[in-house]
Amino acid sequence: GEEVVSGGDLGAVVPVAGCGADAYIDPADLAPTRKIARCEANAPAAQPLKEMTTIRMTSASRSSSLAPIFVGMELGEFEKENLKIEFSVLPFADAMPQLATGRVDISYGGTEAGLFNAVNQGLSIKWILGNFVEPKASDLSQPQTGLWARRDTFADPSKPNVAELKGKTLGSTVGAASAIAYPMDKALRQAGISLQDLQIKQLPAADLMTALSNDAVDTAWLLDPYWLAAANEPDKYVLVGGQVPGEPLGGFYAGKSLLQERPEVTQAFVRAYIRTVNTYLRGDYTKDQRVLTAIATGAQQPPETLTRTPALTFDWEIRQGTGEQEQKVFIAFKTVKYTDVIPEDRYVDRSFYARAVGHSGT
Amino acid sequence: MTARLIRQPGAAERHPVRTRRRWTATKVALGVSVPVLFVVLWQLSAELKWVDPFLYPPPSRLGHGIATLWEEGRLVDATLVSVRRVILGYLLGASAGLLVGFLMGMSRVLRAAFEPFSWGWYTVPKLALLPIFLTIFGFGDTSVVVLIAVTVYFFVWISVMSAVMAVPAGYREAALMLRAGRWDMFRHVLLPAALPEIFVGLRIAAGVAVLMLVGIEFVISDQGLGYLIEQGRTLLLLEQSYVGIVLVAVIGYLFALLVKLVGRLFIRWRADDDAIVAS
Amino acid sequence: MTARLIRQPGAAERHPVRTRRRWTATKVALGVSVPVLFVVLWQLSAELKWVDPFLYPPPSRLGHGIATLWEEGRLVDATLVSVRRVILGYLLGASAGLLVGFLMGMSRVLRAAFEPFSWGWYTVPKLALLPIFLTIFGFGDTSVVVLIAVTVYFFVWISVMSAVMAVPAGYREAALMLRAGRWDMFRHVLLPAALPEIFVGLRIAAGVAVLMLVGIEFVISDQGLGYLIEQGRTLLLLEQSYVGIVLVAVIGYLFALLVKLVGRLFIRWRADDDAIVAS
Amino acid sequence: MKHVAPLTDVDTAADAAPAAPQRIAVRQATRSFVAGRRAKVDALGPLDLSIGDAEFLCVVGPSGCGKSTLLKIIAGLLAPSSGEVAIEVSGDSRIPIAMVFQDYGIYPWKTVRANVDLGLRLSGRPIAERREIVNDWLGRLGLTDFADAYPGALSGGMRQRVSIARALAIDPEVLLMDEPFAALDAQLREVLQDELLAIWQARRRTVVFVTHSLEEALLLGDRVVVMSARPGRIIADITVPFERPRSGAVRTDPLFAKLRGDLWASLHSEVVAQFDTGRQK
Amino acid sequence: MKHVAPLTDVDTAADAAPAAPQRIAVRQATRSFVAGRRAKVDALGPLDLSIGDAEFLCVVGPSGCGKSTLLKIIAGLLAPSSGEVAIEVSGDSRIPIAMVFQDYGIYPWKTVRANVDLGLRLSGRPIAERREIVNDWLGRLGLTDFADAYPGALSGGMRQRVSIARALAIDPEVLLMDEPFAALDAQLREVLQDELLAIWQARRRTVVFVTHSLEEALLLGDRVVVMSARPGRIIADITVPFERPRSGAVRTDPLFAKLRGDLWASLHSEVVAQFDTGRQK
Ligand SMILES: Nc1ncnc2c1ncn2[C@@H]1O[C@H](COP(=O)(O)OP(=O)(O)OP(=O)(O)O)[C@@H](O)[C@H]1O
Ligand SMILES: Nc1ncnc2c1ncn2[C@@H]1O[C@H](COP(=O)(O)OP(=O)(O)OP(=O)(O)O)[C@@H](O)[C@H]1O
Ligand SMILES: [Mg+2]
Ligand SMILES: [Mg+2]
Repeated sequence: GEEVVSGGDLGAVVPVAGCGADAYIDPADLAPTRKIARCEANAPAAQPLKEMTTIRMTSASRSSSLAPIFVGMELGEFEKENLKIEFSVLPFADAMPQLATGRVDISYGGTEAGLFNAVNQGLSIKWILGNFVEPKASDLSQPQTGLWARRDTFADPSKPNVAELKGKTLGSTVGAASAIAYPMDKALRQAGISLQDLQIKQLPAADLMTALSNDAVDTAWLLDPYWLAAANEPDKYVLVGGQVPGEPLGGFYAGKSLLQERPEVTQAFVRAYIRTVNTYLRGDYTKDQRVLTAIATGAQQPPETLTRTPALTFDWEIRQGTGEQEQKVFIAFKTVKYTDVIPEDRYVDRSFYARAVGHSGT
Repeated sequence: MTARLIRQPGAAERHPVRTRRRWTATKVALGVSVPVLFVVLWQLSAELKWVDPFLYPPPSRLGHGIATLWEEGRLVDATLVSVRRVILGYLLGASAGLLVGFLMGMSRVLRAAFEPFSWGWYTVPKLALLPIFLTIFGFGDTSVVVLIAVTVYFFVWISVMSAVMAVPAGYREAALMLRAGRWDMFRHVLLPAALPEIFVGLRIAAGVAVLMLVGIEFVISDQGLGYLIEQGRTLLLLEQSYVGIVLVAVIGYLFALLVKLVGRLFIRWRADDDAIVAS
Repeated sequence: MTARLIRQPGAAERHPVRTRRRWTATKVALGVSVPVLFVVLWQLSAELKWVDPFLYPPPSRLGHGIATLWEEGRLVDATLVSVRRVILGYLLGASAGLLVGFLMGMSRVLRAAFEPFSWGWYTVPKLALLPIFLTIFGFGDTSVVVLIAVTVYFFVWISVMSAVMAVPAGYREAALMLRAGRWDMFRHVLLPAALPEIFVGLRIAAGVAVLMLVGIEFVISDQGLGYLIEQGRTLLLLEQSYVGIVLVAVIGYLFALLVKLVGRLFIRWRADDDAIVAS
Repeated sequence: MKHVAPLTDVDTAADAAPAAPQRIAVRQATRSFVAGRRAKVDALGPLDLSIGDAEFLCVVGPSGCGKSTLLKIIAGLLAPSSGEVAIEVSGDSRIPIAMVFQDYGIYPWKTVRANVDLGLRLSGRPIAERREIVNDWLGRLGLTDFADAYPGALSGGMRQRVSIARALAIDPEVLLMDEPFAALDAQLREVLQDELLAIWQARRRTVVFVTHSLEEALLLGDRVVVMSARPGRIIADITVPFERPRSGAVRTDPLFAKLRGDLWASLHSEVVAQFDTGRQK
Repeated sequence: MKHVAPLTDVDTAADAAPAAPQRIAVRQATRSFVAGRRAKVDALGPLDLSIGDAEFLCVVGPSGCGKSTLLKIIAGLLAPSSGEVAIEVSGDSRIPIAMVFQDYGIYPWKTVRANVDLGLRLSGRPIAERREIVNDWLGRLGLTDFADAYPGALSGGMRQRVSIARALAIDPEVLLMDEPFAALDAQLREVLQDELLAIWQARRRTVVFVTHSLEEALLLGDRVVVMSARPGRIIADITVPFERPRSGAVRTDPLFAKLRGDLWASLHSEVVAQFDTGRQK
């Protein structure tokens, strides 16, 4: 793909020690079995900024999927770059205007309809880092975040036919405007129906499980850790669709200030992020007490809540087409106010993570 | 003697009808011009780029937002849903608040028993109890209506109880001499005496009902004006949000006005809008 | 003649001190026993499995929740943060509401101009304006405090304005004869006359401040009791949620009580808790 | 029918009824008030008073001596601090005791007509009868033109007349009147005094009438009691010898002047005493 | 200093000042009220009245005839519907006109002392002087014991005394008194009448004194005006011939009885007329 470096001149891309061929995967490779980009531990090496620099970062919550940030902060990976993260909680929708005006540097969020509406209206926001993937997403026999349904919704509860969900009600936190619209739609399309064949009911994440058990909805996208309750009663609930294997659906978005005014700071942030993933967040990182404590501190949660759900597979890369697929669902649902898919280069910038691992990005 | 004070008929005495008519006209003109001025300033500040017209859509773009929503048919739907919820919830909550408020205002034993408990419940964030309501009343409109009712209830309860307690003892004594029973006391003394203050409480509660409605629709609903606002916000369709906010404000204003007019029907003995110091 | 009415000293007249002491004791006992009864019923319903003890943690588990939060040091932190925000916001909003309420209560021109506009703003969902506040006041505590202040402002404004308008003309006339200026009129007549009703409004607003705080902390904060509640909900740490709710209720109660006691200091001329009909 | 008056008990009678046709018996009644952190104020008594059936008793006494307090105790609105008051009532009438309050006690939210009607309405009289009675009383008190006005639009004297009309319309067994004519002009006062006398002479009710006017007391009363300065006790008890039916003409009777002089003398020292205390401080 | 009275204009004088030392000139003043949907009520006038400097004018008239309305117009609390009232004031005193209201007009949230002190306080007198004046007046009106009580704990007469004390403490150029002694017992009334006479004779102020008692009017006034029934006009204007300083002894003067009879006669027809209207309806 063609990459556009929106930032200032960061000089030529140079190879990075510890980051080999596995450090950059072709964005077009969508195979569920593809590798996840990784370098060796402690790579790429720090290149501290000249002076201590503060990055103002927001996220809608202190989610445990921000583990690289929390661990990096606790264990000094950002410090090594002379970076200080000033973290505040702010819903992504509220953060986007702030990103565009430069009051916020980086926000953590998803590829939501709001993002595309913002880009469509000319706000300068770019997706610069992915968050995580769910490698076992294609295996629905493993309980996980995904589309769960009550078995009695189906004619044969033991062999649920997803096509029977047509006309039923689906519970979700943000309806057809969130990043999970795409995986939901994909799961349904595999059965020959689509998200539009269902009635979407919007409920808080915490109340979806209750709604499912009360027959208020027939199927629901259950997030961490709510699916655990459904998984406890396999004869009542069944998982009918998972995330899209291998495609992160969100991550970090940078705004005007970091893209145009201070690209070197963005670069340092991305470097520290990638190094943290490589060093501390491989495999089942929850076994590492130091890491677990760091995440618990950052997420302000008791450690035991973190070990309830499996460790995440962090993936800083951004697949090609994820945004397009999302937009198609949003266009179908009219949650974006345009009809032609916006090209990727207007909202994705892979140059920072590519440069961090010494890859030219092409 | 160096000064002479002259008492002469003012305009109000010389031309009472004309003065009253003029004042009404002035009142309407002032009442309209302030919002209009605000809108003009808002538009101007967008035109002159004092503020970011994307983040703060100017009024001129609200028309467009309304048109879009109207064409999609969502405007009328959302408004109807919201208005129905708010009115049902308000009626339910206000009735309960009036009843309990009067009972507690009239009995110090009830007050001693339930006042601390009720004040505690007053500040329980009702939205946090949503799951309980959803479990009990289902995921439909009922939960929304009940939650609005519960919120309204507390505001009305406090106003009514305080108003009843503030009724001067002299009024009650006169009725006691006429051997008024509790019902008569309520009907002829406490209710009318407390009514002016109660209607202030009812007007406050009307606003609270609308605010609560929006809060609930932010969280659980896929209908109503609160949903329009929230959806506009998450989708960064700020025009839609602003249309919703303006509509909610208008509905809230009309609702409070309605309560005020109903109050005026009931409280005919009291002049309503006196200048306290002529100005 | 078939009946004889006897007027005798009641207990209150025969043993005034003892009766008063007894009534205070009864009052406290009743006021405490109702919440205690509620807690017992709640515990019982959990023990007897009437309700799901996971979804509705029984009071016995609240202790555990408190202990956990205490050990983590988050309880005190969250409480302090919330209390500071709510008090600052309340003081700011209440002061503004008092000021504007008096100005508008005293001038019918101001009222004509700004009443419709203000009532419209009253029902604007303040949380929906959050982005604007964040832009102006930053992401810190300031935005939270200002948003609470704005909400409180409206409630106080309405109460004060209504209370001032309800001051009987006779009181104002007497002061006019003494050539009271506007300030004297305010200081010696309107303020003290309206104070009882104003304090009802201030108590209502105290609760509103707490509710608004929680609402804001639900949405944007990563601190405070609202955050504890919300986090408990999203992480299915329901004990934590309930601890938060109970704490908020207690703080709200204490806050309203504080306002009441302050009111009593200022309004010494009026008997405070009379039984209206002995019961 | 058994009606429980507020703050009081009802005994069915004949247990210890006195031989004399006594209507109201006040025995060693006292009343004190504690207001805030101020010292206790002894407002009344100890006071003994026996009021006969169908007696017209006038009460005079210095301002603040406890006259209103006494009336409120008899009315059952205030309990005595010690002592006892017993009132015999027939038990037939819905409202045995009516009171005209010193501060009128009428309701600003009711029209003049509704205010006068209230007692009748509460005692469940048929509407046609009520209408007639109310119109009659409004006419007698010169309020017909203002029947549909709210009290806010009335003059002080008109308000007091509403209060009088409400009490008289009930036609109670015992009528307690606390300076009912104070706000009325001399002419109207005479008209109403005559009216009251006429009513009372037609069907004898028990009336306790507090007044500041010694002439009024002598003109109206069967008996005049004089109360001392606060705490009010009875320092004089004069039976008025003029024959019924009386008219304003008794004023010219030399006995009238003498009695007035007696009352005046017994009161004067009280007032002077009170003021000397005040002035010395 | 130039003080703007509410609802009024201030002219600096000498433009059209009359030759006679006239203090208050009421010219063709009328006042009507419209309350709700009721018909217009003509409360007063047209009324012409000229009150001299240092004159003690008593006003009598049937209840509801517009006496309080007239006083409020003079006070500047109510504008006339037509006509004009002019009052000459020296412009030296902070509060040139004081008024005793018929319904007392004292503040329940202020102690007796603070109520009496209010006028002095607003006129910015030094605190020591105020304290002395207030104590003096509290003593004269027998309120010393209740100086720190709130009005809620006072009897009707005591409240009226507070109101009187507040007005007198100001020592105004013009004193408007609306039935100031109505709630006081006969003795206290005399004491205060003497007090008022003494004050007035010591330094002559203009007093407009509304009363229901013809005796009081004749005893106190330089002049007594009689008002007709509503709408109140002046139907009699009597100059009282008794010499100053007067005392209660003038009551026994045969002229006193004659004047009282004259006043009575002029009033009586008014009252009767009023009542006949009421009754016929
Ligand atoms: N609620 C109260 N609290 C405290 N003191 C009171 C209260 N009511 C009356 N008093 C006191 O009791 C005394 C008697 O009052 P009461 O009203 O009976 O006098 P009164 O004889 O009716 O006087 P007046 O002729 O002025 O009406 C007064 O000194 C008054 O201060
Ligand atoms: N605010 C008002 N609204 C309507 N009518 C009023 C108002 N105030 C007074 N009136 C009417 O004006 C007339 C005169 O009232 P005013 O109070 O002057 O009488 P007054 O001579 O003082 O009588 P009183 O001796 O009973 O006090 C009355 O008939 C009354 O009904
Ligand atoms: Mg009295
Ligand atoms: Mg009057």
